[in-house]
Amino acid sequence: MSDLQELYQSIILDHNRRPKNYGSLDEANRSAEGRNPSCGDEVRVELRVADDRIEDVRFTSAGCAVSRAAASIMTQSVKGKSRADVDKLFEQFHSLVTGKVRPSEQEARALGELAAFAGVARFPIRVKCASMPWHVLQAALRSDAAASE
Amino acid sequence: MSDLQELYQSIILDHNRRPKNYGSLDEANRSAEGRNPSCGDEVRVELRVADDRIEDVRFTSAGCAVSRAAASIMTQSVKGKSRADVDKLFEQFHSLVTGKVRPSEQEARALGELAAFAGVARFPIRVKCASMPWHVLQAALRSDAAASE
Amino acid sequence: MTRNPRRADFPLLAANPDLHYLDSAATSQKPRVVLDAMREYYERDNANPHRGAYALSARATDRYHAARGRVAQFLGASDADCLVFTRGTTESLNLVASAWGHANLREGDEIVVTALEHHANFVPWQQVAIARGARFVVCPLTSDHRVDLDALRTLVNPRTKVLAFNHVSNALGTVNPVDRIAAIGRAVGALIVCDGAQGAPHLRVAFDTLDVDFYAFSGHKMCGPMGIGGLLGRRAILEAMPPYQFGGDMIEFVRDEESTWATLPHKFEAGTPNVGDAVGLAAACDYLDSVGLDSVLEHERALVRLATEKLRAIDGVCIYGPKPSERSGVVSFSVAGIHPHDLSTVLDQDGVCIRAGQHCAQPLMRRLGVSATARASFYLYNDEADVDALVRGVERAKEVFAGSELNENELVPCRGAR
Amino acid sequence: MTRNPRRADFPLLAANPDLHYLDSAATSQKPRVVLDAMREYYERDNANPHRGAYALSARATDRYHAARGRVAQFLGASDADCLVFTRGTTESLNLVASAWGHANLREGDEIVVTALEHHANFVPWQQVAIARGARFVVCPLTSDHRVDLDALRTLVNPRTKVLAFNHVSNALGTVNPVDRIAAIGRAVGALIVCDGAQGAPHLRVAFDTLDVDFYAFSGHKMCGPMGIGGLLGRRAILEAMPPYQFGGDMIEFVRDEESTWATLPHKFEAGTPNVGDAVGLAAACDYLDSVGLDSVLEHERALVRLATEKLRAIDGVCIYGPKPSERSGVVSFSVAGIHPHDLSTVLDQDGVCIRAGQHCAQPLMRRLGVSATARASFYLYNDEADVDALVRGVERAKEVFAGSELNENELVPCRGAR
Ligand SMILES: Cc1ncc(COP(=O)(O)O)c(C=O)c1O
Ligand SMILES: Cc1ncc(COP(=O)(O)O)c(C=O)c1O
Repeated sequence: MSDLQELYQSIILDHNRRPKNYGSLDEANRSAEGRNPSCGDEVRVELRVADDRIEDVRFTSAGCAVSRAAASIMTQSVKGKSRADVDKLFEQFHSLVTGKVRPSEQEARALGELAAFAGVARFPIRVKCASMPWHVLQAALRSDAAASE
Repeated sequence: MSDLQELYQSIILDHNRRPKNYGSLDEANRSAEGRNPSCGDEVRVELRVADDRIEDVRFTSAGCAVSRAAASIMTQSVKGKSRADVDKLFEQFHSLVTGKVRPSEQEARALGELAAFAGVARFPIRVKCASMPWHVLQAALRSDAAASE
Repeated sequence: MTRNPRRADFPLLAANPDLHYLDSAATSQKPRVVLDAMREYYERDNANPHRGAYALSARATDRYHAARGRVAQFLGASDADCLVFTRGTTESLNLVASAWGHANLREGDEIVVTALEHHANFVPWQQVAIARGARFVVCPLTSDHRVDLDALRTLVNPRTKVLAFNHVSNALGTVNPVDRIAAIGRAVGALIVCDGAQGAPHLRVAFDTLDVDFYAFSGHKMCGPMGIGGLLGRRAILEAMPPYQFGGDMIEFVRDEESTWATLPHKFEAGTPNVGDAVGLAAACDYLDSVGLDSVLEHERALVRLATEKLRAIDGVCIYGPKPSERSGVVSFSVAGIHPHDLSTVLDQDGVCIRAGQHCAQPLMRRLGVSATARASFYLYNDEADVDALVRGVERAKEVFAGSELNENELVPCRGAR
Repeated sequence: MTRNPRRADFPLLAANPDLHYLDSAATSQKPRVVLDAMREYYERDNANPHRGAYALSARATDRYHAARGRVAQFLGASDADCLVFTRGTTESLNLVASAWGHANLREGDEIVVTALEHHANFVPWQQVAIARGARFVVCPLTSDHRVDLDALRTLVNPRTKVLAFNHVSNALGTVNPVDRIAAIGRAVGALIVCDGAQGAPHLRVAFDTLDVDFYAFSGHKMCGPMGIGGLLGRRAILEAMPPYQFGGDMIEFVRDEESTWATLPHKFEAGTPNVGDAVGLAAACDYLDSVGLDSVLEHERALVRLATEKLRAIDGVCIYGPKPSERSGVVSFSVAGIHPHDLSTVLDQDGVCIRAGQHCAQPLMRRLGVSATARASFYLYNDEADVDALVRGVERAKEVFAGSELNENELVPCRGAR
């Protein structure tokens, strides 16, 4: 597989085409937005959190395939997770996309569809596209519940 | 003679030491000041002009030997002269100090002590020291009589 | 295919025969002669100009002075003292907006810019308008993305104190009719400010006869080094303006209570001047003149025409801006279903460097209804091989994204005239 | 006499073995490694950083980012985002005076500077004081030309909003006790602004632990190229400040009516960054670190001590400023009966480059009671041969002017402590 095919795997292209959990969440009690002014990308994440668990999550975005697919797969991976779980998962994901660690087969299995982003490591400039939704999610989790209601 | 001795001829050093027409002129009806902010030089020229003739002229200065001697010798050379005479004399002087023309013996004689500044031509950065008093004189001649009284 | 022989003049291009550099509107590559000139300055004549009475400093002063004369001449300005060296277009425009604007703008005044502007000729005016209580007005575009002159005529009125617009749009390549736009502002006595960042590198500028008050440009976009650019202004206006920055070289007298200013151009050049880069910019002018700006533009336009034709033939490609004959070396486009950012990544795999994004022109992007476009920009060292690589790359991107039919959120409304 | 082997690192000095360059306080010469680094950047990695999604642009971005990190580290700043690249000290100080000053100064506020300041740290404050209706206060000096701390204590009061002073005086070489001066301003909550133009090239700066809010410096005085310098600031203050210039790279969103700003350091860097010169400055930091700033200072001080001794032994020579151990590499002096300008011409005949004039410090010159001084400034490439040539030149000047006994108007009152 060429670097390019590795980056634009069908899984990523599919999520770009038909993102999961796309749109806004009616009963959200947390939200945040992220922007990359230089390329014009924007992501918005809305959450419903209860007992430190993500009960539901949705996102909207205007941006490249990598960031949209990353957001889509992220929303699937974090439902039911706590803030600590999310931080840990993002750490693994970040190591993966920056190419710091090659995950073992078992680890890759645990990452599920997130593992599809291993190809990003060959494209350092695109790392921020893949990470941006996660930063926005973390910001939303840390946002003041009252303020974003 | 070295370039340096040519520049700092005794005639120039003498005028620097004991400038002629130094001080202010009681019945001046024209005056102007010039400054070179980068090296701190200042020249002030005061004139009494009648019937387009310089009846009397004095100067004060804070500056280098070249500018002070140039001012001193200039004041000697321009007494009794008209604005047109001054412009013509300065043109000759300027050609001399910029090295544009080497004056003939006869021309040099006509320049009198001003001819001592021929050595400046080897020191392009000092040209403005020698010319500055002349620019101030010209400005004074063109200054509004009423305004400077 | 044989490559453009001018690539040999540019060390970076010569060393990378497979590189297709199509981002010259962002910054140009530098010819060897420019790098040599800078190095030679530092190795032979380096000193602080203006300030020293020794020969080395006089040489540095002469080099700086000669550079100013050369650049002024290149831009058709006979009064070289009216060329102020700055870091670039952005600083030049901020200088005008700040120094002229704060001294001259009052509540109720109006500032008109166009929807084609780069942020550098938009935000400084927007901000000085806010600070001075002036009205900030954005002139709309025609459907083929040119300044709408009819609209401009209705927007400009006796309260209009500034009319600011670019010579050439960096986002679309649109070449603006400077004289016709300026005439509309002149009729009401407005200050005419032209952003020449994309003009100076491509079009012969004759400042003496151009009917603008200020013309701003960047060295790095015209084969010169980064860190230098300029502002050409009319003497009477520059002389009446307060200074922009304060410090060495720009003062006459500094008293404890007040200060007076040096004459032009020094009044606007506070601090140690950037002689090294000024010398480089002068060498860039020599280089561009040796090629001839007319043949530069002709060369670019031929490539733009070719690229426009070939890209238009691809399904889903939308090209923005007016027809090639009204553009300089820019082709701004989008491909349905592929975000420009992804397109750029695919092209980069084949050494094709294009720009994907908002091109520092968010107001324009909003009006185009897109969040980003892809932009290929051509200069004197490009060639048909670059066009072909671009076109091949777009086709390859379509293959990579094949099956990825348009989704609603990606739908880019193509409103380009071409 | 064998010359300083470091001359070989500097092409201009290596090519001119008879040159005695004693004007490094105005601008330093550039080591080959700095020129190589810039050239290599332009030949290998040149592109517009931040804006492109292709690999070449990413390399340019990385180079720029790495340069920022390197320079911040050199100055002991762990938060590299708090280093704003500017054209130099003058621009850095104007940035603070303008952006912070206009946002924070009110009528009745006071700004205190010292009588030792360069115009770049004097006029911007004087002018913002005039614009904002604040009081501008100049702190006097002791008889040996140090900042008078007792006087400063009486001048600084709760209305004092800014205390601005230099780390090292360019005119006299006086090294100021930054922490003691800063403490006086801190006690009343004033903004502490340090002009480090003559500090950064000679003294180890540890910004993280230095008790100042802003530290400004110029690359060209520390072996770097012209056209680049910086401003170090405290994050909270930089974040609270409005921007200085507006344009590309410094914005977040540009709406028609208003804009929002990018995060640090971009907020203060409008326009295409000067990557080439930033890379050169980073290489200069490498070079200075390879020599070691401590040994640079030690070397200079030895030469300053030697020059001071030898010059003092000459009849009619007056040296300004405190004793050599309280100075960095500067010897500012006058020779009775010889104007500094004439002295400089005589010295230049023997290849000795000194500065004659007001050193952009008219307020200081007035207080010294002179219209100009001669200044020899030493750096890491100077040596005893330079000192000897200087001393010989002064003696020669005395011969040239022999018989030219002091005349009243030339009389320079020697009030130097040394
Ligand atoms: C103490 C001091 N401050 C400020 C400056 C201004 O630096 P620049 O001209 O590089 O902006 C200088 C040098 O000229 C200086 O010596
Ligand atoms: C039309 C236009 N104006 C202004 C600028 C700003 O130029 P610089 O970044 O060199 O200051 C640019 C380039 O980025 C431009 O294309």
